Amino acid sequence: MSLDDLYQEIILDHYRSPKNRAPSLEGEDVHVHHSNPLCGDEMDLRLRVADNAVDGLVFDGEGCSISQASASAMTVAVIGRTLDDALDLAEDFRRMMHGEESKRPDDLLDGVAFEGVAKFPVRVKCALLGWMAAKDAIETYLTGERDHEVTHDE
Amino acid sequence: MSLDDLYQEIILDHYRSPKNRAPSLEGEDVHVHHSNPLCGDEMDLRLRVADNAVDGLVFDGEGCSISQASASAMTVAVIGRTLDDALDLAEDFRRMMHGEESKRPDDLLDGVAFEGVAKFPVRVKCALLGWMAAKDAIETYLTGERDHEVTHDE
Amino acid sequence: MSFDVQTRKKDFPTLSREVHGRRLVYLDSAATSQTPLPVLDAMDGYYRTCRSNVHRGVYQLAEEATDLYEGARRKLAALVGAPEHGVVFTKNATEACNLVAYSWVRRNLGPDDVVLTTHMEHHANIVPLLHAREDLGFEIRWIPVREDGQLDLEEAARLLDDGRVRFVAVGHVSNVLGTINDVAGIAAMAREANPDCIVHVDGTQAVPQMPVDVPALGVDFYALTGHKMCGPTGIGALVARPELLEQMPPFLTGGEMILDVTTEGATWAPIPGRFEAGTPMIAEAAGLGAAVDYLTEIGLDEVRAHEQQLVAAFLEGLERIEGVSVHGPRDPALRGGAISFKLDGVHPHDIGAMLDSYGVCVRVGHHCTKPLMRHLGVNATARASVYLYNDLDDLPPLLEGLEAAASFFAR
Amino acid sequence: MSFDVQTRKKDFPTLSREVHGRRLVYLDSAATSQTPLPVLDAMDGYYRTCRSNVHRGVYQLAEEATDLYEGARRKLAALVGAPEHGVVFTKNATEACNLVAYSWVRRNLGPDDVVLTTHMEHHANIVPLLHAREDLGFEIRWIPVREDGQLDLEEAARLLDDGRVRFVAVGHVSNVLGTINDVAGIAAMAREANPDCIVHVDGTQAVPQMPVDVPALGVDFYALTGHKMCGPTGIGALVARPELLEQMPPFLTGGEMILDVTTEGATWAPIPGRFEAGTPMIAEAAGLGAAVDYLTEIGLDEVRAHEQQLVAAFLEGLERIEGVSVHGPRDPALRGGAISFKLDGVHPHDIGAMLDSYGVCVRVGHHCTKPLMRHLGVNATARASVYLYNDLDDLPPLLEGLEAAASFFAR
Ligand SMILES: Cc1ncc(COP(=O)(O)O)c(C=O)c1O
Ligand SMILES: Cc1ncc(COP(=O)(O)O)c(C=O)c1O
Repeated sequence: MSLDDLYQEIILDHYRSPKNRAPSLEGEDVHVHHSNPLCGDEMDLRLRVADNAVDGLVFDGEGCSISQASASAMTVAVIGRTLDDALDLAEDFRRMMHGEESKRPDDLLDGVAFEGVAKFPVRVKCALLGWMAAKDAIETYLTGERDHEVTHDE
Repeated sequence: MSLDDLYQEIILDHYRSPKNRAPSLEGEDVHVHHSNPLCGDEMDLRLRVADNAVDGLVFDGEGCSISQASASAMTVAVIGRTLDDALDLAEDFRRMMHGEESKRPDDLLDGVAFEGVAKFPVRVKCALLGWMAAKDAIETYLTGERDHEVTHDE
Repeated sequence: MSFDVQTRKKDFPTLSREVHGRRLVYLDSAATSQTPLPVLDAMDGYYRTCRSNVHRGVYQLAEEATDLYEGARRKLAALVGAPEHGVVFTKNATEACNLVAYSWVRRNLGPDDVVLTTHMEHHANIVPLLHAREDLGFEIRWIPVREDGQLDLEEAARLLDDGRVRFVAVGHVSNVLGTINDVAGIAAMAREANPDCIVHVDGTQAVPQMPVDVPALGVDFYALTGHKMCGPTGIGALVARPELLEQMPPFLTGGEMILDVTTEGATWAPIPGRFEAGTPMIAEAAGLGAAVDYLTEIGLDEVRAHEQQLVAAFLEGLERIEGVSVHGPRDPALRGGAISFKLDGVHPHDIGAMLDSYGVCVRVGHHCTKPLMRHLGVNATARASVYLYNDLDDLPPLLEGLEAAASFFAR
Repeated sequence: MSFDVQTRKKDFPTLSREVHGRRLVYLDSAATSQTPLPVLDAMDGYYRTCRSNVHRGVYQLAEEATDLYEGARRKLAALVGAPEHGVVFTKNATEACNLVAYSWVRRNLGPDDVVLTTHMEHHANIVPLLHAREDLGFEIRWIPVREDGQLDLEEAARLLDDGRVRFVAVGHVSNVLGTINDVAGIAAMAREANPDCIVHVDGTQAVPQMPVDVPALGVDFYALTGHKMCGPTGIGALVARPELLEQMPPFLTGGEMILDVTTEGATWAPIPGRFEAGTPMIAEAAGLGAAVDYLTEIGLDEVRAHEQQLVAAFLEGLERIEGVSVHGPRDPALRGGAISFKLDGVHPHDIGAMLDSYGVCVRVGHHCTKPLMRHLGVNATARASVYLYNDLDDLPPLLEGLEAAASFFAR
């Protein structure tokens, strides 16, 4: 396992120029706050829903290159998808982080670049932070809540 | 360390034909009950005092050859001594069991045969059971009590 | 013999030594087993090639150490048929029993509740309950032991009858009598009397010597220890139903088991990490993982078959000696490898010392089962226990030593 | 350098390995130290020559094992100037802190009492208190950390002023800032404010790297861990004033720590056995004893002097790198071997990964000190920590890796 497996160029691009990184979202329906107990990293994710689909999604927070880049790539992959489809994609990414092959590599877009992270167990949680926050935001929306705070291990 | 260091002939004699082993003592002043947590052995010791000296002393109970023989040899060495002197002798025996040289080998009588037991740490408690019960009986007498029960490690 | 003991014996270095000029005959595996070379190598491998701390390191070494540690959890879980996150590493079986006492018993029971246990338990399985009772005041009921060394299950049924028993603590295999208890049956009885009853099994003596499938037993908690199953000292485990574990507050607290800590309070990590505070027993886990491999390779059914043959021979041999009587079941099928006995007129201490002079290691004392000793009407017993590296050659020195003790100490 | 590090280095096998094609540079001794060969040999010696259980065996093997175990207690006691029966073996420092929390704090404090601790504690020293507070409701006061990484003792005096503080928990050396706290001074202040105040020190980071005399510090409890002081994993200790220990009920209960057990209850063994339930960490104690010998042979004042030289060089080197700033005291005389730092614009995780590719092991994260992280205004830090086997050759790879991280991750 070399450093290049971890820090692919696409990842560094997302890290250096994140997409959809913002402290607020107009017309926000749900806000979730997630943190990674391992490194203390924190992430705010805001979701706006229209027609049962992800209409707007922004993230903000502090974290390592992997967590920031992964959240950025996630927003690009998820915006525009129906809520169910987005949940399915998040699950696909989670499985990929546990060493399984992605079933939807084309839909993950730049997310596939994170496949190599699975070889670095301590960094898996970094890559998952944004995706798990998105999953939580959608589930929170579906239960009718507006806010959710989670410190999690997955 | 061989078995002969432990089981000297004098010890076996006391074990096979114990002195002052009895379930009761006429005119008993104090009764103490001691037990050894290691092996569960129990000992009853009864003391009669006259003129501030050990006038009568009997033991009873269950235990290994070392504890029975040591209690027997102890009674022979202690009966007739003043209380203070008996306490001093018990302390001498205790030191011997911790590897120091006895200062009163002549007064310990057959008790000196137990010197080798010091080399068998788990058996030291067996050899001490009777002596520590005697010490306790005397101290109990001096505080004016009549009965004392002790489970002890020494 | 069912597998090649002579070859296996070579894996256990201490067995090739002499004491008092005699070949060492180790008959004290119920106290602690010998440790085979692959286990020592696994620990050495950790220290020599990837010595580092687990869990939080982003560097290569720490990942290797973490793999060893979590790999051991996976292996142990597989051995007892349990899910990985239902395996909590502890320092020994005693800590596992205390974890149950602190995180479940003390958090769930009150003065109106009843706990059921038995007269043949090891102190590890009952003292935490006696200690908790001092603070909580619940009632403890005791399943008696019959003449034949078996639990009196009819009496157990009566003790369960009023439906008030909320916690059962029972040993799987007795370290004194050798009795194998029907813990699945007892668990079923307890649940029938009270569906909410929680069952804790002390499996310390079972896991080393027979196949155990914890979920199949239908119990909630199952404690075990590494040093009796060819593993190192310093590690044990509590196997638990994950759903139950998830509801429990932690017991030992500190690093590695929190989600967050502020001056206001702490929140707890998911299981099993929640119950593993501080730097864990890393080398020991690596060793225990190798021990599980070692046992699995031989096969625990083979170990069990081997022991049954030995036990049959030992029981026969012992009973041929005048004055010897054996405690516990006579039928090897009903028992494990520990055989307690008495020798008329000779104190166990003296038996032990004489046997030592013959190179034979047996345990003498109350074996941390004082209530059972009272029940048997003795202060102590002598106990010979066999394991996978013993064979029939180990019997004659035992018998010889006992004959010598009988004639030497006879009054 | 004050002693021959090159020779010493050969005693630590992991140090001679390579990672990612680079020489391994181990800078994570504050997490866990490397283990020298004499320690591995001591454990191996136990397993290979006298593998047996301690305390209750009447046979030769068990006596040898007991001597190893109790010999280790004697050595450790001598190292910290404490009486033998004031040394309780635990599985790690975390268990030692929990022992204090369960057997003293939870038995003595109530809702009107006050506990004093600091913002720089390791979770091991505060989470057991936060957990106990949930049940008991006492107040916790926090000594703040000044800008220069030192405890604010003026504020401490104010916090003690009303005489209500009954328990103080303070670390001897910070695992993040490196700060050496004046625990003797704090203990004296606390006792002046309230003569009944009990002082518990977390000495985990102190014992490995400087001479410590616990009675001279005037504290009641002192926790330490084996794996950070050249010892094995799986063992630690609580050093305690025997008179205090004697008054305390046990915490973990089970075998080996009782005087008697009946169905009515149990009575407790004398100290220190009362606090050591179950089969202890026998091999680990043998290893820890050898570690104490190893440290004593070098001399802890030599270790300290060596570290101070290294720390001075490391601080200088780090501060030459643009964007790096070091947390904690600048003066090597005021600190131990742990150096936390940040690198502007680069997350500690990324620093750690980059350094790993240079063969350099550092720890990144919150180091089990979340309240301190909040105080420092960071989520995590990177931490390099030196020990007796490090030398000046270990600095250039660190600096090189940091330069690389700075240019690679700069946004
Ligand atoms: C200051 C401090 N206290 C306590 C601990 C806990 O030690 P252990 O993990 O060995 O229980 C550590 C190390 O992790 C530490 O650095
Ligand atoms: C039946 C039983 N339970 C529990 C224990 C305690 O195990 P440990 O000493 O490893 O905690 C033992 C062994 O001593 C045992 O035989």
